[in-house]
Amino acid sequence: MAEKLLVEAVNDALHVELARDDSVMVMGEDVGRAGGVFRATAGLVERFGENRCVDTPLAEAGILGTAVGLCMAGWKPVCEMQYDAFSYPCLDQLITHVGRYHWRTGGKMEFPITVRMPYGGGVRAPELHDDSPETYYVHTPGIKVAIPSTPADAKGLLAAAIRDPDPVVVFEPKLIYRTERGEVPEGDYVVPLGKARIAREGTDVTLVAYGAMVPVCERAADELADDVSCEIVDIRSLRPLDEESLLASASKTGRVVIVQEAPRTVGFGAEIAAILAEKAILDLRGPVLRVTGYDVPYPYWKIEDAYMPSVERVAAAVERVARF
Amino acid sequence: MAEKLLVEAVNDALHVELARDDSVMVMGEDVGRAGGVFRATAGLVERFGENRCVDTPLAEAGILGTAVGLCMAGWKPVCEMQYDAFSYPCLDQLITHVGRYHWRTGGKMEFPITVRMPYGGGVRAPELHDDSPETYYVHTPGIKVAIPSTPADAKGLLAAAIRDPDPVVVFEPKLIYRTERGEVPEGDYVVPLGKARIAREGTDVTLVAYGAMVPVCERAADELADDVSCEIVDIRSLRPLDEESLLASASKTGRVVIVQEAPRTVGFGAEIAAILAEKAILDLRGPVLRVTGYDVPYPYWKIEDAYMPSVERVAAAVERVARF
Amino acid sequence: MIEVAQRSVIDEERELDGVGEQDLLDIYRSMVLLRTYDERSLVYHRQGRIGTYAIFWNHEAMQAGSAHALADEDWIFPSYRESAIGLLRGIPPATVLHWWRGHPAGWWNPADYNVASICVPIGTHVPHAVGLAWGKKLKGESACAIAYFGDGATSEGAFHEGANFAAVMQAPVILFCNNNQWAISTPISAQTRAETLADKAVGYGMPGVRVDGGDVLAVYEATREAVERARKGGGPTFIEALSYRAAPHATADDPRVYIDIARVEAEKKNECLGRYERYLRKLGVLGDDLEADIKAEAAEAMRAGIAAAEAEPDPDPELVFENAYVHPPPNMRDG
Amino acid sequence: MIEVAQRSVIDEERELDGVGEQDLLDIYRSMVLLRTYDERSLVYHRQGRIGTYAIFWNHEAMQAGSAHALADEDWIFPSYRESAIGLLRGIPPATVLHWWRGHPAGWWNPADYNVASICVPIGTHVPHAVGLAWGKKLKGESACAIAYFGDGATSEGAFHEGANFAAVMQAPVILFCNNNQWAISTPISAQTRAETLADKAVGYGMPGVRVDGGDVLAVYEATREAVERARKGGGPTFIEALSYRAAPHATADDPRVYIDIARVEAEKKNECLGRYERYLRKLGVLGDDLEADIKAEAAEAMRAGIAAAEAEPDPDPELVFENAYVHPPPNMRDG
Ligand SMILES: Cc1ncc(C[n+]2csc(CCOP(=O)(O)OP(=O)(O)O)c2C)c(N)n1
Ligand SMILES: Cc1ncc(C[n+]2csc(CCOP(=O)(O)OP(=O)(O)O)c2C)c(N)n1
Ligand SMILES: [Mg+2]
Ligand SMILES: [Mg+2]
Repeated sequence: MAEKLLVEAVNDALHVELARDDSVMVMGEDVGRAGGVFRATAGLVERFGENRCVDTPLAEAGILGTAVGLCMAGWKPVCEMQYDAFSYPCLDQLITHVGRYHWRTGGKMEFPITVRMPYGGGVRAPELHDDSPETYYVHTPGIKVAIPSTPADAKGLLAAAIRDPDPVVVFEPKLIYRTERGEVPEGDYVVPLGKARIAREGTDVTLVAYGAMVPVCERAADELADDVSCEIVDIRSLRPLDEESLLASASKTGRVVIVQEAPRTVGFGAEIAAILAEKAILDLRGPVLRVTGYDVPYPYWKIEDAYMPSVERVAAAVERVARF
Repeated sequence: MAEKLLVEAVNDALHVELARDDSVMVMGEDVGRAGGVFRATAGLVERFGENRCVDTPLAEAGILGTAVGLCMAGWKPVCEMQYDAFSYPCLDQLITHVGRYHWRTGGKMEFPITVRMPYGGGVRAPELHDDSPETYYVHTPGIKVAIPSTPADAKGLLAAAIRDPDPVVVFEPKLIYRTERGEVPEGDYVVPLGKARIAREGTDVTLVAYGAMVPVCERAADELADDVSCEIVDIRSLRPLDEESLLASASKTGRVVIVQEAPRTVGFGAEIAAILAEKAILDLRGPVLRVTGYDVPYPYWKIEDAYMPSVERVAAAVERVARF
Repeated sequence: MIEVAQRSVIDEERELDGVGEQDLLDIYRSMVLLRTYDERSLVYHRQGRIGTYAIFWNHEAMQAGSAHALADEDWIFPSYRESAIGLLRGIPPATVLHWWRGHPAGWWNPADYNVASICVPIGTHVPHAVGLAWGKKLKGESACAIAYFGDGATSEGAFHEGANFAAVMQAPVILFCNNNQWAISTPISAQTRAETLADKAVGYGMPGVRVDGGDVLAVYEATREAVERARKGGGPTFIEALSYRAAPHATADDPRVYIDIARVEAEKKNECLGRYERYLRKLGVLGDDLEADIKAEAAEAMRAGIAAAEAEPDPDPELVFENAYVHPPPNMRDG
Repeated sequence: MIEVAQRSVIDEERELDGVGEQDLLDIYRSMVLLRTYDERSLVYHRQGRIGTYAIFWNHEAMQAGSAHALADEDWIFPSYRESAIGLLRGIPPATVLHWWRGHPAGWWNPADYNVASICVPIGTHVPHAVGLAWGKKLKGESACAIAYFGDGATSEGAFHEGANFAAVMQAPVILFCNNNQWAISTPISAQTRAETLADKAVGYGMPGVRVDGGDVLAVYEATREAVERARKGGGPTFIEALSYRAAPHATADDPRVYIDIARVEAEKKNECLGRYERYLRKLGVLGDDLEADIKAEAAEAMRAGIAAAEAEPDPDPELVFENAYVHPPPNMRDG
């Protein structure tokens, strides 16, 4: 095992999967010659050639739309959207076709498309480089969604996504692309979709998060460690969702705080809360709190820290529910 | 007051608002010569001319994108998307620009765009004429969303949307376009955004719904009337949301069933449930149940009734929570 | 490399290289089958036996002529306007009728016929066809693809992005635009300011050609050239087939509020099947008996088709949960 | 009506009708101001005083030349590449510096300057410019609009839909394409197969023209013609200004992995400001003293600009909730 940064683990997964299956191809803006604006696709074009790592025209709907046809020709396309907010032009293809085409063929054809993109805020960038769009994707039937928070998961979930016969969208938390470093198994390595990760065991309050919010929860848990024992559930696979681990933790602690970077209304935190309100109502010993981004345009970066769920906001929510 | 069908009430609102304010214009595919494929815009081009009721090219992103510029020139565009699923190409403009441009100008310019579209299933149509896309819209900061369930609200909420200085999306439940008939005030008539409607008072269980699911709840309540007294909260304005009425009803009954036609995951029902799990936890005397569409592609119409929340499914959920 | 003059064969009485009597009759059979499908479907709709239906009367020449220029390995990407084009590839009429009946038996396996699913949203299948063609080329296979769409579709971003990808990737694909001059109630003059739709090819750096869409042989010829070029590595072609929508947009549409009825009547008189029949008769290829036989065969196929469709049991509501995923999430049935 | 030959003025030493010494120097002042803004910003970025920055070195001729052809009532829709074009309309350098500092003081009121907000996503502002121009026309006002975008933007659906609307509505708008031949690492040859980007105009039925984007007067002339046509009701024009990106895409980009360095060096030698200076000197319009004065003035504007920007207090975090809505929903602060 080698230590890798999160973005290096992504790159590793792509190298392994392209080597493993020659029907896998990578496509997107600047993924070839430049190796991706975050260098997530570095070395692929040199190693696998221009047919397996394609610099496309600047057209996100074109990327995802041609990927549908590529599947019909036997390819497994891995499409990069250069940034979260620049993926929106592909939503039409995603909703009308990518999520429905397997169904439309009576289950006969498969569309093993992977869409991956750096996402999320806190990176001191101009507007539209900071969005957390997972709701748009996870609400769409036929689509699966994964969001890693560690280098190992970044590799393993991406590998699982590429090998999955269904379309999977992987959001990579760019804020921690180069701050999260960890052991990553070499070669073939898959983290199955649909299993949450208990990032930390605890007994008093359950923190539910994914992506860059997991380290925030960890820091909040550290701060509170003397008073409150926090369990942290890293959802990591939003669909399929590991309800079992979620409900088990809620039943153990009876107190839940959900942390999500996206705007609040119908963010994925709402789904988690709704599941708890239905399936864990007798276990709950306090309100289910959400610490989220706000229902406002993602702000100018000088004040973005006031938007992003912070250690303080998370800690305050934990204390509130712990004392309830 | 005259009796009108829901779609006639929409048409009435457009006539009144275009007559009232000559900066209001209607634009979309087939809204002029044809008067709209559901005749919601009938008579507008004859009365207000081709500059105020514009048949556009077939390009939804172009419609919403030019609407942004039209606002800058002092217009208040009312954009029709011909059907729910055909609105997806406009999502990029919606998310990147419509919801952010007021903010981007430091609050100096207003973008009083109205987007209206027939939505929802049950109409025995080929695929992609049946979607309930409100999640994509209501998750987007800067956007307001209204969904009427009666002719009077269809008129009043659309008028409110057109007069509102913020962008508002109005979803019109096409299943009940011509089945819901009711008294509609003549002339100027506004139903303010942000106020729920108590469609029926009751004491045992609160049913929360909007659009075409309100009549379904009413029928379920009728069926159960001997055993369970249902209160029906017609949300009708998803953003701004009338949390007060919602919480008041939940506190009164302690038992809530939410009905939503859209796919389950992060549907608007999840947001309602999450609000209850946070703000009404001590009032709840049972699980918060959701009766929803499924996380599957909207089905072929021969079996669409098995997808749509039915009176039976709603009644079963009410009974389950009533007995809890 | 844009041909702006509209190509014709029938009116000019040109003979096409390599097109023998057999071809002429195959094409005729295809046209008759499509015409019969369309006319019967309208009746079935009126009888309440199928749902809303998108009429393609007078579009048969564009569909049959172009499809005849393809090899079986070539993929067809139809819009709703070409819902029945799969019949020319062996899809049973019952299947397509099922599609319009909202019955899951109307969904076929595209790979069985190299015919993609019917595309309902405008223009979004253009990138699919391009991707398929590009993907085949990357695999060293020789198949091409053809995408059918209308004049209105050229306004959509999806058409544009697909066309640009096609040219950049030199994908072996034919972008076949059925310019029936209307997008529901919107005339071509409100759709574009370009003089011809074939002009659009210039902006993509691909060949563009305009043909008489009522002339099945002109359509065949233009498509054959495009297919040959594509197969030789010459990349995509944009074909504009000029025709006129002589029927309502679909069964739910009342064109009287927007269309020029006199023009429609004129078009009806010159509709594509009659034109081709007169030509074949003049050539001596078609006579009364043969025509009657071919039409009877098509009528019989449709009779059998609707009977088979109606004999199919109502679908199991459980199918709501089928095929959403290969590996469905465990909570998919929650609702 | 496509001019494929690339128009030049400087190299041909043509004189432009109605362009006097004052105009020549105004244009020069604009170019110097933009150049100074750009060069200083790069320094400020290196010093950590502003954030990521999109360099527009060698794009000044395109921006200053076209902007000079506009009246004050005309609206400018910039991309990030034209972030500082508002300086030519009186937006203070501090404001634009704030934008790159992620400070809310960087957001101006477009209506104060008829300069729209900087558009970050590619091509999505094209329909905005078209809508503004169309809307002004509907109101009987005479203002035009200009949208700036790059070669890469022509691949996006948003560009296409906007351009088509422009032509159909005969909107008085100029679609100004800065073809610097790169979209980050993607060369124009991987972006389109069209011979020139001006060719794209054909498909929309609008005039297209290609100019030397390093020749500020050629750019001015082409834009002036387009503006005149637009104001007379002649609708939109597509202008392709051919140039070359002689700097990194932005401060975060390392072009050495993809670009041809020799070509970049050649372009640098022929960069647009030097070319114009040599021309003005030859004409006798510019001398050492004047040049020094103009450059000093620009340098002073930037010194004052960064000082003002840095004197601005840090923004109040409460601003997170400002301006999301005119009438905010009551629960907007829940989080
Ligand atoms: C994205 C999208 N927008 C709107 C519609 C609704 N609609 C169905 S057919 C049609 C007109 C299409 O015209 P055209 O492309 O010319 O094809 P034709 O029907 O004439 O064959 C429209 C607007 C749709 N299906 N998809
Ligand atoms: C919709 C969208 N996709 C991707 C990006 C990321 N991106 C920023 S600049 C750029 C290249 C733009 O190239 P071009 O249009 O030629 O303009 P230039 O930067 O050369 O002026 C890309 C891909 C974006 N900003 N918006
Ligand atoms: Mg048409
Ligand atoms: Mg460029």
